[in-house]
Amino acid sequence: MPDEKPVLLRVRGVGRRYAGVTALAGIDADVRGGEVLAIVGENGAGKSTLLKILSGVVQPSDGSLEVADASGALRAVELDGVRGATKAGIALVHQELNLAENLDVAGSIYLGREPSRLGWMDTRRMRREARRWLDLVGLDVDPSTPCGSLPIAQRQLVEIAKALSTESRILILDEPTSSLTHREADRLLEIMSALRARGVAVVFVSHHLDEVMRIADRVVVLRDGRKTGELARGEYDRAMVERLMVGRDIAPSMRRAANGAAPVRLRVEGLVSAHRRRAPMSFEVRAGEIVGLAGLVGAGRTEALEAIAGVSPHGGRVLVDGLEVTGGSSVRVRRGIAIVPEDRARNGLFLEDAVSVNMSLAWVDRSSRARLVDRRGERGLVARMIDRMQLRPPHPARRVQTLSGGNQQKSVIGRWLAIDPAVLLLDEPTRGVDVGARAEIHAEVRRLADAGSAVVFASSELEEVLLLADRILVMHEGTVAGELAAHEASEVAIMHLATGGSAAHGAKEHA
Amino acid sequence: MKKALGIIGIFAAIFIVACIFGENFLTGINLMQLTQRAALYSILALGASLVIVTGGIDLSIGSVVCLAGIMTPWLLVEHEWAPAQVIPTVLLMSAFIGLCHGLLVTRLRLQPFLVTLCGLLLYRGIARWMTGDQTQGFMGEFGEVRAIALTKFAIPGIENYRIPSTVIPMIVLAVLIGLFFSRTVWGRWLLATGRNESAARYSGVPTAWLVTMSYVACSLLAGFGGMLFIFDIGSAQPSDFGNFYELYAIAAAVLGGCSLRGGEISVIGVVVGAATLQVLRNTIILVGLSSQLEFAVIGAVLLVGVAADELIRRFNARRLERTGAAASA
Amino acid sequence: MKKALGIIGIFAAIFIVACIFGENFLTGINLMQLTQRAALYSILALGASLVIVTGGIDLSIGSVVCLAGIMTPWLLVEHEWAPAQVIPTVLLMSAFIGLCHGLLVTRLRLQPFLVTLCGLLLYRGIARWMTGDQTQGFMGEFGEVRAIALTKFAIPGIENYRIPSTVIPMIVLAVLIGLFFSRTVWGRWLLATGRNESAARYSGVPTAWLVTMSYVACSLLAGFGGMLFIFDIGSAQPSDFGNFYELYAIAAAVLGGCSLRGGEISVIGVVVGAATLQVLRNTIILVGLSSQLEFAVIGAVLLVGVAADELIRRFNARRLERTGAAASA
Amino acid sequence: AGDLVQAQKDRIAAYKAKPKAKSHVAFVSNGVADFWTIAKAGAIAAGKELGCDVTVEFPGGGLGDQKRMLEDLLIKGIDGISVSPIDPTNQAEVLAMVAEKSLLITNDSDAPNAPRLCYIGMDNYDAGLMCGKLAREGCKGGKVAIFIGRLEQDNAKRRRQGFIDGLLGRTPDPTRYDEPSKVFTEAGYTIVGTWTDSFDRAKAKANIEDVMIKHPDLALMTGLFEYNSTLAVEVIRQTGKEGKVQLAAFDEGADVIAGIKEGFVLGTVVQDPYGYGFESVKVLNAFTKGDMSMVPASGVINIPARVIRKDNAESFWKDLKAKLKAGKEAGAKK
Ligand SMILES: Nc1ncnc2c1ncn2[C@@H]1O[C@H](COP(=O)(O)OP(=O)(O)OP(=O)(O)O)[C@@H](O)[C@H]1O
Ligand SMILES: Nc1ncnc2c1ncn2[C@@H]1O[C@H](COP(=O)(O)OP(=O)(O)OP(=O)(O)O)[C@@H](O)[C@H]1O
Ligand SMILES: [Mg+2]
Ligand SMILES: [Mg+2]
Repeated sequence: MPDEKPVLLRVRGVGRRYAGVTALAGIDADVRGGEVLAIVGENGAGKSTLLKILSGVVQPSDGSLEVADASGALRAVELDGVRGATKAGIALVHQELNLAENLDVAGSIYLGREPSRLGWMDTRRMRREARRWLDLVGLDVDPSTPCGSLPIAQRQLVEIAKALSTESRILILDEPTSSLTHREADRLLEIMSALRARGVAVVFVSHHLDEVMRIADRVVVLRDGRKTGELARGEYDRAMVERLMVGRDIAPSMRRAANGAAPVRLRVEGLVSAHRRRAPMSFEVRAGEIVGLAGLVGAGRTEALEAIAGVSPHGGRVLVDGLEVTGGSSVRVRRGIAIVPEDRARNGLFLEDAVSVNMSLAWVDRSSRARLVDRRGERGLVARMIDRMQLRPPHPARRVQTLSGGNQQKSVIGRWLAIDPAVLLLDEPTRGVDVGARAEIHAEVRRLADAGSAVVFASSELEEVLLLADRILVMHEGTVAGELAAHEASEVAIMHLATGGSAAHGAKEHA
Repeated sequence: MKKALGIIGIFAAIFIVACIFGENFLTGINLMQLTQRAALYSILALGASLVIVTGGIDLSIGSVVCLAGIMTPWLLVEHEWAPAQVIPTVLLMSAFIGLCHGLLVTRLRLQPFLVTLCGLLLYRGIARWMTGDQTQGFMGEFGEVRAIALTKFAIPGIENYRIPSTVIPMIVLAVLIGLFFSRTVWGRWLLATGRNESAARYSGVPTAWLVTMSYVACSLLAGFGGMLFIFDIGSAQPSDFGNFYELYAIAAAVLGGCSLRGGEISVIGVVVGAATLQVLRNTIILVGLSSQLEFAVIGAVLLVGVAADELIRRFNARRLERTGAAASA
Repeated sequence: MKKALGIIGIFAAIFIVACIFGENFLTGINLMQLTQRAALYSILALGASLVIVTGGIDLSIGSVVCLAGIMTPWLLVEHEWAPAQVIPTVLLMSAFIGLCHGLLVTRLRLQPFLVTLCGLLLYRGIARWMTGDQTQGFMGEFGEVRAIALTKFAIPGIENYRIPSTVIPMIVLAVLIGLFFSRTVWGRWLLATGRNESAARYSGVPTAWLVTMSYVACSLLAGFGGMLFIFDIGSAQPSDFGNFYELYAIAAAVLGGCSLRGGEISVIGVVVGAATLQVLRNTIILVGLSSQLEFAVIGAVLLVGVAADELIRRFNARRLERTGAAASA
Repeated sequence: AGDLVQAQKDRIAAYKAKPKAKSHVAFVSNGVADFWTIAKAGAIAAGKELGCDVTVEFPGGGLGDQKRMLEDLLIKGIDGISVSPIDPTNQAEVLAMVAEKSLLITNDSDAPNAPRLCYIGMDNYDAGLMCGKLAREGCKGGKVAIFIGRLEQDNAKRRRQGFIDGLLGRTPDPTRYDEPSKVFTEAGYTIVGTWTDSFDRAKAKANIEDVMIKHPDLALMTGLFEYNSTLAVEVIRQTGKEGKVQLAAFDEGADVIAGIKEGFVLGTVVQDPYGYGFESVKVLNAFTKGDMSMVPASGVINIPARVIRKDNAESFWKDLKAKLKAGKEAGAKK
């Protein structure tokens, strides 16, 4: 019986206000041991804020928290800072990455809790124990590797390993699967069930409702900072949750047929990126076509996109509309190649600047006369883009840093949609974006393609690749392992190619 | 503008103290001389802020002031060049120095602190070597060239106070730089580069080029400032001319609201910051404090000023959060 | 260690040049004096690197050197305190200065550059005011106290060269700081804080406390260094003693592989960096270059050195990449 | 100290038996200035005339730098050093070290308690006195301001005190000391203060401007370092106060001489740096030949200061330019 499960953490009337916004108001919830609690809601609904309050990173403006002590009795606490939360047995994986890149993997996992005697660190033991947690999350890197050299998905796994290694009673995960591929995400869900079986309370946020469906014992739905529903397993279905989240039904996004006779806009010939890739890759994308890059973590999708965009050096040729482009990103952007990077905090956003500055950066160049910014036009554009991207809250003067993760992503995409680039490269375009907004972003990308642009996107979600792409390139070990048309593609076929199977075989098996 | 409020408050406070306690502070000639000094230092501070906005730093400003300042009379008097040759030569040399800094920083990716620290040593060394440590001066001649910095324009109806000519380049520069950042694409790009270099690069901003140009502009202004300084002072010695001016320039920029992390600037703030330092020095003498205490007083006043500014800012933010909540509740 | 390779290469190059072209460079007494100077500057540079590793900067080092150095004879000679009272007082005062810096930086969140720039002005001003701009010296007395910095230990079997006593605190400090960063939890935390403050904070690291302690340690070492300097020199003038030492200290740290963005340190590099600057100055005189050229030569040599280091590094990286590619093909 | 002096004398006696064929002597200043460049010309001219090697060093960074340079010179192996000690009372060790390893004489500012064999120069107190008397002749009373680079140096203190005593017509007494911060009136003159600038010229000029603002009725100024006087002339010209504020100058700045010729500067007291350099090398070279006859019993070789007024300004200036030119050529050759 669910009621028998002990309450480890109780939230009573919790709210949080920032200057001018109420991020969260009047939330009541119980977190029980041996249960997985999912928190869902649109971008900006207040999920991260709630999780941060639960883990002591943010102090609530009102309301209270109660934590169970050793005997199981609930006691009101003020979690001021992470130390307090750790002492209360609570661990958090943040939505945005938070690793000190100069430390090694083991050092990052044990940062703040290094095995030591009188301050003297036992590095050997630390590395040994780190190995255990890395194996658990399925990350096959040496614990002495510096974090700075890991790609983003592996860093995310390091963060998860770090949270697991605290062996807390309450484990809180904010969109842990957003940068993972299927395989790792599955593994994480398995770990979560194992923890549940051991009586740990797991709280997690995800925009993938299928994950929620699979594992959650209870779901708390937030909308505009308020709780709009709490449902136990068996009481809900997907449509119901979506309705509670958005307040309406979401239209499923639709496949579209591309024009196979359109001229080639982007051609890539013999591309080898500078980081010791083995085989060169070549492909072309026609006007109006949306090409998806699929592959496992580390397959080289990010490297390929960054090479095409000119942000990292490469060999081989890149042609737009039949003319070769060379040089750095500034030249290529002027020739119409735009990239939405994978790591938005590091490579995409100007966090301390306003939404308007972030959104109009590319546009001001395109529309300038004699290099002067058209300020009236800029204001109009920003208003239009905020509306088109459904940014919430819709204030152009707000610092991007204070936006929720999904809304940050929308402002990066908006920057490029504002100038209709000839070639749009998207690396994980909907990471952290809610279901509703995802459909809107997909629609915008399709609109762009319909207007004649070539779109290439990389995504670790096969679902998204299958949904959005007209054609799928599967990458393995740095090059294209095979190509699938949208109608002949399936998850099985893609995985087959991604793990090194031959193209012919994959296609046949599918057929 | 908002970023400049803090330093404007500090400036106002010092000004009021100077009016009350300083003998003859509010006389035309004193204000005239103060305007002159503020204008000269502002030019350096504006240059410094251009580099600071990229997240870099230029420690060589004082030495470029020295080299440019020393070269001007050296070429005019010792080498008997014509003024029309000397001024472009000195400015070109300054710009070239900036170009070297910029290329070393952007192409070789050396740390700006290190590059410009070497510059600090190098250019002063060159100036000393070139002149054999001799004081360089105009020997009472070249009045018409020195008029660039020494002319004073009368304002009809106002006696005693006349506007020093150095105010003109200062205002022109301040307005240009202000417009550059608020109105031009390059200004936008430079701010973006300072905030997040990598994101700017991903967005197609030619970051290396822009940063290089900032260093060029900074050194160019330092060279120009050095020329005006020597026109004003009349003679200078290579071993000490311009010493520490980089710190005054950077301090003015930072006081004026530039963050050393880059991406922020307030032109008004920078100019007021430079003026504040000069008024403070003047006040110390007019109030009659011993010149031994000058440093201590400047340090203490600035520290108290910025700390108070920060506390007021916080207090306001907290009030806003509380009232903001009330409004939305 | 790897980060220190560049500066070790530069050091070796200068050393070889000095051996070949410098008159009497390789004599015991010259090496002894060089050891002394290198040890003194290393102590300051180690302090500077502790703050740099947090991503901050301390511009007040030179002024703290001045204040601590001036106070020592002032208290001993003018106020006739006992040495056993003076030394702890001066060190406590230095630590207190660092504490103020640390609190202003971490609690009020003021920019380190600004805080310590005010410090630079303030402490020298205090020293000048306290002493009325009079040179402070030991008047030929206090030999037993000054022995702390002036004793030289003979090495059995080696003539001419004896080890200066200042080497002892320098080595002890270097070893302690080295162990601190490689072996202790706090060192680890400090590194993490320097690179990504919020990541460290989210991991429960007491970042504010650690950063504050870094400033305390830096000023404490500056004060300690200032005391050793005055023991060595015998007297000093408040208006110029310690001038620019912060730049030498920071330059040594940065040359030695510290990044001003924080999170990186190499203790060996810092010590070699400090030694390099001193050997260079010595070489310039022994080679017979005019002292006017000193600055220019130091600036040029360092610039060429770091640029060459960077180019070699890149060349190696590219070769590695190419051979790596070959191996995997 | 006595022992070290005796030891040096013994070494000179030994040179008598075996004179050094080509000696190597050094001249070390107390800072960087035009004054020293002229001295360098003198030293190098003497070296050429006498056939000995001369090294000239200008420490730019104060005491520490001077110490370092002396140390380095001794390591280089030098026969004799003429030094202008920045702070003789506190530099006893380093001077003793020079005396121990080489032959020590002082120039410009003396170190009577150090083991120096002789002093070459003038008395700064006497020079100050001359300047004060010059001022007293040209200005019969009123407010007086003193500008000086810094007061830390012994020569600066003595020069200032000499000026005050001369101006006020006191009986000369070099041990007297008036607090720089004290404002006092005596014999019809009010000394309103002494301002320093640590060699920052922009600051020095600002000082003069500010003081003239503070005291619009200032009657007399003096700039006791070369650039203080030069800048005072500059400020007087710029503010159009020629003749309204009197200036008693020090040293031979070009603008100062021009001002004297024009008539609004009372005059200037000049030293003979060329002589300091020349005599230093000459004496040291003689030592290495075993000859001590040039040193008088008092141990002071006096090279007196001179007062330049309107009548002798022109001839003085011509002579100086010739020496400067020689100095520059010597510098270029080095
Ligand atoms: N520091 C801050 N200052 C001002 N507003 C903030 C701040 N942090 C968050 N907010 C606001 O609080 C609201 C809730 O944000 P939160 O990050 O909790 O959303 P979320 O549900 O996690 O969204 P997402 O799915 O996009 O991650 C948003 O409107 C956001 O703009
Ligand atoms: N700067 C670099 N230096 C060295 N190796 C790199 C660098 N960048 C990427 N790599 C390596 O290249 C491989 C491909 O990385 P990439 O990020 O392109 O993969 P991906 O397919 O985009 O996977 P992900 O799902 O992690 O985004 C990884 O193994 C990574 O370690
Ligand atoms: Mg979130
Ligand atoms: Mg990727």
